[in-house]
Amino acid sequence: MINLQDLRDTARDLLAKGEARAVIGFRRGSRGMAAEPAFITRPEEADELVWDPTCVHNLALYLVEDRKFLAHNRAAPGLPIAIVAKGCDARAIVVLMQEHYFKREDVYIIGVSCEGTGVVDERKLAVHLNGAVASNAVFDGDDYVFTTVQGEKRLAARDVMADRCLECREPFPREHNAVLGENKTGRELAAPFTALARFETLSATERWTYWERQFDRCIRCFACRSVCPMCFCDECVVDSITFPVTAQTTAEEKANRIRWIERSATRSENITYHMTRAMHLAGRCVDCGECERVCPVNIPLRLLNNKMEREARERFGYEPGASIGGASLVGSFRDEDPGSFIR
Amino acid sequence: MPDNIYLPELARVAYIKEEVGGERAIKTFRIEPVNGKTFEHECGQCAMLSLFGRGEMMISIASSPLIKEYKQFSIMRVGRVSTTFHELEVGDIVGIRGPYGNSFPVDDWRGKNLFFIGGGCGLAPIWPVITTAVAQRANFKNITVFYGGRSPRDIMYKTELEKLRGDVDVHLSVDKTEEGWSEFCGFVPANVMDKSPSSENAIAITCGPPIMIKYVIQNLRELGFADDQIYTTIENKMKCGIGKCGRCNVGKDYVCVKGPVFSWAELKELPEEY
Amino acid sequence: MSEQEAYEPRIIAFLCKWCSSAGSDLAGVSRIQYPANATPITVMCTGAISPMYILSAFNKGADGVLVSGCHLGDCHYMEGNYLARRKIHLVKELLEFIGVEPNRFRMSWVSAAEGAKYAQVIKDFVADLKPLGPQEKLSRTKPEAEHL
Amino acid sequence: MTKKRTGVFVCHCGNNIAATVDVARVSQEMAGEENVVFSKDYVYMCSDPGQNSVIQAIKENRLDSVVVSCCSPTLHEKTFRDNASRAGISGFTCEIANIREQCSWVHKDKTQGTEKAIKISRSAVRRAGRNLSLEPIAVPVTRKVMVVGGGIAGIQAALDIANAGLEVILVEKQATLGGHMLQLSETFPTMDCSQCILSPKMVEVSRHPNINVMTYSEVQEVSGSVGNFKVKVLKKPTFVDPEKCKICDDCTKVCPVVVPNEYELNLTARRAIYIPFAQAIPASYTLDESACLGLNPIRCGKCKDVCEADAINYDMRPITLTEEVGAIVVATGFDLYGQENLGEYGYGKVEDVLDGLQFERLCSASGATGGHVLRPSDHKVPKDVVFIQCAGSRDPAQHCAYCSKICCMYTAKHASLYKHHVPDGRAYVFYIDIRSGGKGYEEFVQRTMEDDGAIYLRGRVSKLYRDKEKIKVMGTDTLTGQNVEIDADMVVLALAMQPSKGTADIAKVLKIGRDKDGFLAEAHPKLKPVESVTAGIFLAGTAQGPKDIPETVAQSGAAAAKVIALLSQPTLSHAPTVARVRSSHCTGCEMCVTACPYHAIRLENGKALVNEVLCEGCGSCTATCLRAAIEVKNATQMQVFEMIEACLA
Amino acid sequence: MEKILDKKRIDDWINALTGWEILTPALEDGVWAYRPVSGAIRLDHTNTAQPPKGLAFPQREVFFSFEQIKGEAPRLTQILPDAKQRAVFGVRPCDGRGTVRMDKVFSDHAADIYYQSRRKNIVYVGLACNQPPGANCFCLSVGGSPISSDGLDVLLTDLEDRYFVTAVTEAGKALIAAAGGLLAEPAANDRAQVEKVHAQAVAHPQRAIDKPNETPAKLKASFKSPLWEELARACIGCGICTFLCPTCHCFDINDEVTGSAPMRGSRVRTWDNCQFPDFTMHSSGHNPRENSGARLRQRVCHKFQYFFENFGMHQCTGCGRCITGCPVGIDIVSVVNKVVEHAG
Repeated sequence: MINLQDLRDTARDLLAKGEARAVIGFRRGSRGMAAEPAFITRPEEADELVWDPTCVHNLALYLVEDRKFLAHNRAAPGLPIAIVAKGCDARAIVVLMQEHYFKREDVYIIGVSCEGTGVVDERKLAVHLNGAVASNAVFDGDDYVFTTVQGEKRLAARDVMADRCLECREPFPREHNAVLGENKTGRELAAPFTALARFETLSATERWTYWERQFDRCIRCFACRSVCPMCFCDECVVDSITFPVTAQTTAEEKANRIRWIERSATRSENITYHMTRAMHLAGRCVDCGECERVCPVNIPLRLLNNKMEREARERFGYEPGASIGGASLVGSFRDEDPGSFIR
Repeated sequence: MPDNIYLPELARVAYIKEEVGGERAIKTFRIEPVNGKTFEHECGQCAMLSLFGRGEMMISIASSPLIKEYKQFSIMRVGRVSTTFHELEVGDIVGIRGPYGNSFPVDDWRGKNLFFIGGGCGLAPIWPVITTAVAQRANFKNITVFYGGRSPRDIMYKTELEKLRGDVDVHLSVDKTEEGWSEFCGFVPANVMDKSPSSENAIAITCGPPIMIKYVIQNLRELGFADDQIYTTIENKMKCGIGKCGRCNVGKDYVCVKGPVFSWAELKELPEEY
Repeated sequence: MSEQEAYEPRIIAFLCKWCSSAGSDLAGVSRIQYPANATPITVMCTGAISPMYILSAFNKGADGVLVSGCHLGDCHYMEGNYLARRKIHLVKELLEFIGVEPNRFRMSWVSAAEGAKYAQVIKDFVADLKPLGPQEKLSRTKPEAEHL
Repeated sequence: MTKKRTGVFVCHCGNNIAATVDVARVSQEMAGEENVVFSKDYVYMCSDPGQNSVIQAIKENRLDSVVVSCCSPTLHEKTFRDNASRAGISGFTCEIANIREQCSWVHKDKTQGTEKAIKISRSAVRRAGRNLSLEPIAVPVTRKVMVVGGGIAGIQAALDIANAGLEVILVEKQATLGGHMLQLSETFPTMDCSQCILSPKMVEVSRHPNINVMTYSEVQEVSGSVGNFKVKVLKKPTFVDPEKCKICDDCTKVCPVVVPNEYELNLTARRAIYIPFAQAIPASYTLDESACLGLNPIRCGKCKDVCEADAINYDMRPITLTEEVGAIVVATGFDLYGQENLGEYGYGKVEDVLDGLQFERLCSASGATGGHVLRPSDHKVPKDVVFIQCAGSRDPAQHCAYCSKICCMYTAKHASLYKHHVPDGRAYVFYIDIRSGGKGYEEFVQRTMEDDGAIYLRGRVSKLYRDKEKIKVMGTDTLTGQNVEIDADMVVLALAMQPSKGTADIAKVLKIGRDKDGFLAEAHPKLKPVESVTAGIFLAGTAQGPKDIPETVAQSGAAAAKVIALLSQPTLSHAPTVARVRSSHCTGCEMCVTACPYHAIRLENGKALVNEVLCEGCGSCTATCLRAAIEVKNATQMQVFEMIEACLA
Repeated sequence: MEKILDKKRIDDWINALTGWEILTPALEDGVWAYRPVSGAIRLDHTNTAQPPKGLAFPQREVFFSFEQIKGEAPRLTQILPDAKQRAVFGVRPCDGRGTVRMDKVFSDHAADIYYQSRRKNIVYVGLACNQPPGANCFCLSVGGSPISSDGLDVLLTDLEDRYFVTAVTEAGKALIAAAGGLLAEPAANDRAQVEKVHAQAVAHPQRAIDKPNETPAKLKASFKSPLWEELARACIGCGICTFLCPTCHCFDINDEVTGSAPMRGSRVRTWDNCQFPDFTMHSSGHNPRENSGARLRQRVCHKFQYFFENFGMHQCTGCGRCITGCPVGIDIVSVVNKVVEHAG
């Protein structure tokens, strides 16, 4: 059980002692029970920080934003930036460092272990609360306790937990400067890739009918891309090609942008977009599941990424976010890589 | 307004002239309607030019409304469409729709002294006003053109400017002088101060890089020009041209509808989002 | 002639310059006949084939895509085909995962000496594609269902 | 910036293309392409008038890029690129559309053929439309050569190159130059003494002002590329200073350690401190660290004590030298198919079953027996000797599929040598068939049979076992169909030749390919027999494939000639179609760095940087980069994108 | 015109509407969306994930197709959407009011024929919200109400076992007429119950914008407020808030090339979003709305100030989708309140 005070104290000390220029964490939002990202720079703000089942966001994204901001203003990082990171968030940070997006010393990772639970899936919760609105949520052992107008409601975490957490391979942030909570890696929840395995029992035709329906819903709000810490490219294959990447981009470069994918939310373009994303995330996705969480039309994007992740693990012995050093999945190979599919 | 506001007319490139070379080259294009007739426009208005398969871009019409047989555009090579435009050859067919936006209230300026202050490719948007004013020379008192570029090589409409002399006082300037440059050396606002025109019964029309406009306006006000004596045009990214796509939205206005021409009196009321 | 025979699948064949393209040259020199459905695009090495190429080919309406390169160990650039094998594996898995027929995407090793094999690869591919009919899953050329 | 002006030239190739492709239609379709300002078809584009018409068209129509729809680029890409250059535009703006090998020759239906030819040509036109006018990159060269392997192949190559005035570093793994040839007694078909013809060359090498001999040394690491290789060489310590050593042989007398002598194929023993041969180059002793009691005066130190020249120095340590060379010749030679591989014929198990090289040593005057053929077990003169050919060769089922080429000849040599030594002895030769192609070879075999009376039995040996004094050899004479059973005193196996142990390693270090049998792969089996796939690295001798001495010498000469030709130019030109970084897109993730097989990319202040000389333009980086931030010039993603579009237009 | 419809008969009404495409809310993969009716219709949705905006203003609209053969003039073919008659059931009052705002933009000046040819064939059958509002509903703060018929053609009010049907427009009347005798005349107690239900609906507590009337002025005064950047600190620049909005109408126009020999394709409109960083970026690279603060300000001010100045109404109907959908909890209600409060 994580003691919130410890979290706040850690943050306060970092700022007070001038060991970090800011702390990225969670605070109470204005929208029902949900927490929201917090960016605090003054020690006294530390008490705003919270840690509860609604701390769903992968804050690693804001380390990327911070980098871009610094680059844009040609500023040096100076003091490290501190971040509250769950197991998956920490893995994401490792991948970013593996890709040299920032240096280890530029980040102070305040790890928080998800212990017996993960975070809540609001869609699942809505079903359990049928109609009622929760104004607050707290961890309690393996349960969540919600406050609604009808009073307290205790639910077994695993019943309303996000799938990504049920299937979590490592709820403990291996990479950290400070860590709160116990290491409950290997806790008895759903096995990794359970949903994937279930899905793969379907026939090719069934799979297609399923994905067809999913992709047809996509409205191309690009939230999946915007929320993903790995989607840090300045130029994306699906961006409007009239948009100059940087002020330095030459007319030539602008004129020669490749239009791989149209912006139209048509099936072919939607599929190509999501496939491209899955490919670009292969060996990089740490299954924080944010893309799936934010999707306004509930497309099960994790399945695609999980598929790639499992291939990487099982066929290539590659584990994203495992180590800061080391080659990328597609930039390396092993002699024993599978090749039976080749004629 | 045509019933399909998005459907362009076809127009033929009749004439191409390279005004300025280099990385940010400027070329002037004359295009004439394929089917003989096209829309009429007023000084300062814009048109949406398109290359099918590449896209559209909003460009201010650089020719005088008095000229009906063609429309002239001076285009700097900065983006995707403009780069492709620079590859065109005489006879190629493009698309055009418009006219868009408001115009300079030229008629209200009868009997006044007109000062045109342009920099870089900023001469193009005010060029129709200059040529129209010259065509109706009698309607106006003194007409003065201040224009400057980085170097002599960056001066556009060279021959046209020379032709103006006599009807009009032309004061050219370059930021960096070169062998054989006889006129003013320095930034455009400085040139204006150097000649310090009187604000008496005058209208100043300026267009150019934002930074230039900023100082020109500053100087003009020093010279006693009132906010409603100063006019300029602004540009924002545009896609539709009719105040729907939302790109050029500044405050409650859409530059493609309420603009691009603003008096300083109007402009300073707008949020600085251009 | 039946519908199936009438339908001619359009194949994009990405061939590496040193082995498979040379192999297809040998097929030519040996006058080995094979169907004309596959248009070759020669690249320096299979290692240079970005997954985008494959997705894009399908997106532009290809009914089948072939990637062919040197046998392992024969790569002119030593490792290119090893890198390719890994990438292509992922693309293939992904395509099949969303329900694209496995037979639409294929990878083969064809050396400069295997003209006959190249011809066979194309023959088989065309034969396997015909029953599948046109590829409409990723193709943008297909008429659109309206988006609600 | 203006539109590209591309010209398209469609070749009929007589009827080769025109028969199945409507060439006129192809040319007319191409004329409809955005960038195409000129398009024609002609009966033989590669003919003189054809080529001239290309040059003329380029000049007359101010073309800036050219597409020729014709045969495979392997045949005429260079031709037409040269035409382009002659017409004053970059040759790299020229693209070949292969509509013969990949189209007209493999299809019958003219409609389909034409359609495909149009697609192929169109995609070439699109590609050409985005080609940059590139010029080759000039690379300065180091006029110095490294020859790896000090056998006859290496020696010959080193001499030829050195005589042309280039500096040579000759690296040999063993303690002496000479390789296997130094172990032979006589050489077929002329029967002149091997050492007598080899040692003068060895001496010449050692004395040559342009040759630096590094024995007891191994190549460890190679970086750089053609014209400018950096090679790390490890020099193992011999603990004897060749300058001081007087080869007085005192040290061996006192050395207490006795080990088998590998130079004598373990037929005899040597001491821990030894000299491989009397004629060894460098003429100096070597102290075998692995055998020595411990390089330590307290443990032993006898040799050091007796050495009057004070040549022995226990403190010698391995040293690594880095040499810069412009080209490398690999002549790492062969080994015999080892007993570990060959189960049959009691090789290595049954006494007095020898391999070819051991028999050479038995016949050699400098050998263990002083040139008397005595069988190892009891030093008796063998009266019945059985020679077995193709031991390990031509046996795809169990051993090497290939023919080792020289066994027929050296077995004949062995048989006749034996008969000269033991006139009353009987020599039996089991063979599959005799391959004696070569000057005077067939006659030599005939002499062995007729004059020397060696008994040739066509067939394989089925069984062979020790029977007290004798070795029972059972087989069938497939000519007579009779079973043969011989009580032999000695058996000599003509073992297969295989690449020397080090070959695999050196191939890895040099990044050059090997064929299925492990021999070094030539760049082209016919047209580039002495070049490796990696520019600047050449092959000589048996490391490339089984061959006899004259062939080896010839090939060494050829490799030398190639090297001399290469390094005679002041600068080398490197293809300009190399990777380029769009640094505005590069995030420095380093994926391309790890993917590059040539280590041509490194990070510099957070962005990828390409070493254009090392880059071979394979494009692995392009496919690995998530941001298309690195691309190969004239093979960009945009070009492929448009080619795909063209094929499906 | 007012009628009463037995709940069990609503399917009969729909079946009676021959020649119409009927869209009703359906729960598909956990999302409420308007789908062509199949089987018994459900109207128990709080609201659909997306407003019915897309029916008149789809994410993708093809303007015209073009083909250009080298040396010839391009051939343009205008492509108008096929004008099929559509009736959309279960539209919530907030979304009804959304269509009013869309109409203003696309029909007031320089009419957009693509929007219009779709719009004129759509009939909105609304459903009053007389169950407790969603967690982020705030229609009352923006001049709407859970029972508003503004922008709807028909308004249904759920009276447990039956619907109270109010025809708002002529099109609405026609739709009811099409049902023939299916709908009965309401009795006095029906009317009484409707008024009671409506009263309750309006009384349900909602989230609220504190000073709706002062908002435009206060926002105008707060243009340079540092608050914007602070409030937008977590914004990830995705399109959820605007794509799910019943009134957001920004779009992009692009040429989609489908063939290259000869070059052919079509010019299409797709939704765009003022929260995308590149939305306002000039080709020169200059971006008038450089940071997320400026972009959030644009969205909020456009809805609560600019649109108000132009049309005298907020461009927000309080459906709360942007709040529910925002991945990082940016909450337009609290944003407006904070800024207004801060403006003093």
